[in-house]
Amino acid sequence: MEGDSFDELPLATADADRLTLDIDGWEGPLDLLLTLARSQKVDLAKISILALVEQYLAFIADAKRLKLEIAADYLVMAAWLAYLKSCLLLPKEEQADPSPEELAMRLQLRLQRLAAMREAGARLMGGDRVGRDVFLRGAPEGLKVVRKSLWQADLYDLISAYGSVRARTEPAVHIVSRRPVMTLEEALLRVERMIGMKLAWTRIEDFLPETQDGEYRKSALASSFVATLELARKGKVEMQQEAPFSPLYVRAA
Amino acid sequence: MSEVPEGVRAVEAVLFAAEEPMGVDEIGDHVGPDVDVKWALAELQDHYSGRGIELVERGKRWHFQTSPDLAYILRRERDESRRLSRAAVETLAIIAYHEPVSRAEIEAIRGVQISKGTLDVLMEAGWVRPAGRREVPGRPLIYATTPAFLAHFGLKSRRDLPGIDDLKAAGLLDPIDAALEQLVLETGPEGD
Amino acid sequence: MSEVPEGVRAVEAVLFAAEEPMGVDEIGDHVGPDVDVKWALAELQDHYSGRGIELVERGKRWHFQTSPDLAYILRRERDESRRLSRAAVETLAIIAYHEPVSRAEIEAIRGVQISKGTLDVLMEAGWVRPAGRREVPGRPLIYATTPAFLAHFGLKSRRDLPGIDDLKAAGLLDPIDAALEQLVLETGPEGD
Repeated sequence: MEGDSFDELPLATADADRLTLDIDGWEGPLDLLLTLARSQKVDLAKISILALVEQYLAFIADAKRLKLEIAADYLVMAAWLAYLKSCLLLPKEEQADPSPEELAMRLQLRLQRLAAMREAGARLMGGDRVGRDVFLRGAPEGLKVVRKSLWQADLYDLISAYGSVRARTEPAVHIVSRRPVMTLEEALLRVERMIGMKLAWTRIEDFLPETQDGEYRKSALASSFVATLELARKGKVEMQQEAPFSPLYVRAA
Repeated sequence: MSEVPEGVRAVEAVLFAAEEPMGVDEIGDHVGPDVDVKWALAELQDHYSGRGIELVERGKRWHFQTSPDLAYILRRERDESRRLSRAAVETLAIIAYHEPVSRAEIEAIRGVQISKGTLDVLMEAGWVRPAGRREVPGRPLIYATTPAFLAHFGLKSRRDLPGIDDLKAAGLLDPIDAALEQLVLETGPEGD
Repeated sequence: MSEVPEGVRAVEAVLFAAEEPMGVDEIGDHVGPDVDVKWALAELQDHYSGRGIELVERGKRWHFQTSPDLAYILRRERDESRRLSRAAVETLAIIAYHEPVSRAEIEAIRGVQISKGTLDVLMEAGWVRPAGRREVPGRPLIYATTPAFLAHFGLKSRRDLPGIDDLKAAGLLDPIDAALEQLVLETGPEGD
């Protein structure tokens, strides 16, 4: 173990201001540990964890004595390191699993990894960086992509479109189909003319024209009935029916 | 490749990185007093002649630019497949069946106005061309289809288009609700 | 000066005019299928070697840039006005050398939580991007570097990262045994 490494601690000559600044510069316990380890100026793989722990604890103790605010994770790490230190110093048989040696080794491994990344970052930043060491074209003309539409339609689209244009613009003429009817005027003339020729009671159906068209016959019957009522009102005919729905008879008055 | 003189390299780099054309003095400020800037510029101009980029002087200021004969490369066309709108297909169909027709005639047949872009799209597609003017008051432009139209739709001639009777037989002349809805959707002021 | 082949001129012009590094296919889209882009790039790289500007490949994309040894001429005063914080540099290094990594993995290596802005700064610079999620409980986001990262730091590919082979050989880039790390970092017997 490097006994004289203690002399290289930043604490040794640190005044209060500088210590505060240093804490601000460190992001966390691992960070501080790494810095302390580096101050021993030895390969991390060969560093004495015990010496490192003592430096860390001394640092924290000193910082506390100077009434500096120490973040919680610094204190947690301090507690853990104190535990690790006691384990490392205790006789072997009392040791738990994992062994303090293993924990110490893992801590060492982590410090190596962090150191490796810190160095890698520095080398990355030191490379030929665009905008600092190398420069791109200051005023590139730029490349343009002009979109050109390829229009798609097929023959079916075309003719069905034409069909629907024609269909919707075809002039629409609405014709109400003519139903065969006998108007009231027609029936009046007909009944009035025929009543003169019939002296006896005659069924109203006998006044209707001969036709095969059932629709027309119904219309003629309805109109002739209304015409007969009208003639009866004027006193020109008499009407007789024995019971509802029984035959209706008509004769001249 | 023979060794390039340091002064030439320096001027080359400065002009490449410059955001604006630079005068000789300005370049000199960057590359230092040991470099004969004018000589370096002449060397560079010579070196780049016939390449894809060239060094040019404009109003006593120098800059690199891509060679003018390659300008077409900087602008690339990308094809994108797009379907014609309903309005465009109908307009195209009317032109195909009735050509040559004026815009007013197309609108009369469609029963709906056509927007300005519709004919443009059909002409851009290469299917429709202006075919002179109708000798009536106002001398409206008339439109007809192109050989590219026939080729695209797999027609030998316009006579291959199915006639009205064929359309009727195929049920394509039946009034369809969808067609009517379309009409409502598109309705601009109706053409008389 | 002997005649420069058209294909070489075309690729030269495209790369000069481009605002960003370009891949071979992208260049091909501009110069057309008749040009052997890879051959032209090799020709150009050879031609520009030793000049004030050079053609470089960064993450399979190509661009022209000034030669690094001329930096002293071009360096501007506002140089490095946006210095990266130490936390950002370390985080970037961890992502680059370990990618893809989750935030927790970055924190395990650094031994401290990453403040909220650190990853944002790296993503804003265009050097880091989210690269999916790790299929472990919690499915954490993982991060990786971008082609712009390689371009900015002058790396042809991630294999060019300084010292990456040595670090790999030393086992310093091996995945961290999360469980044990956790033990060391947090659940160390507190208050004993």
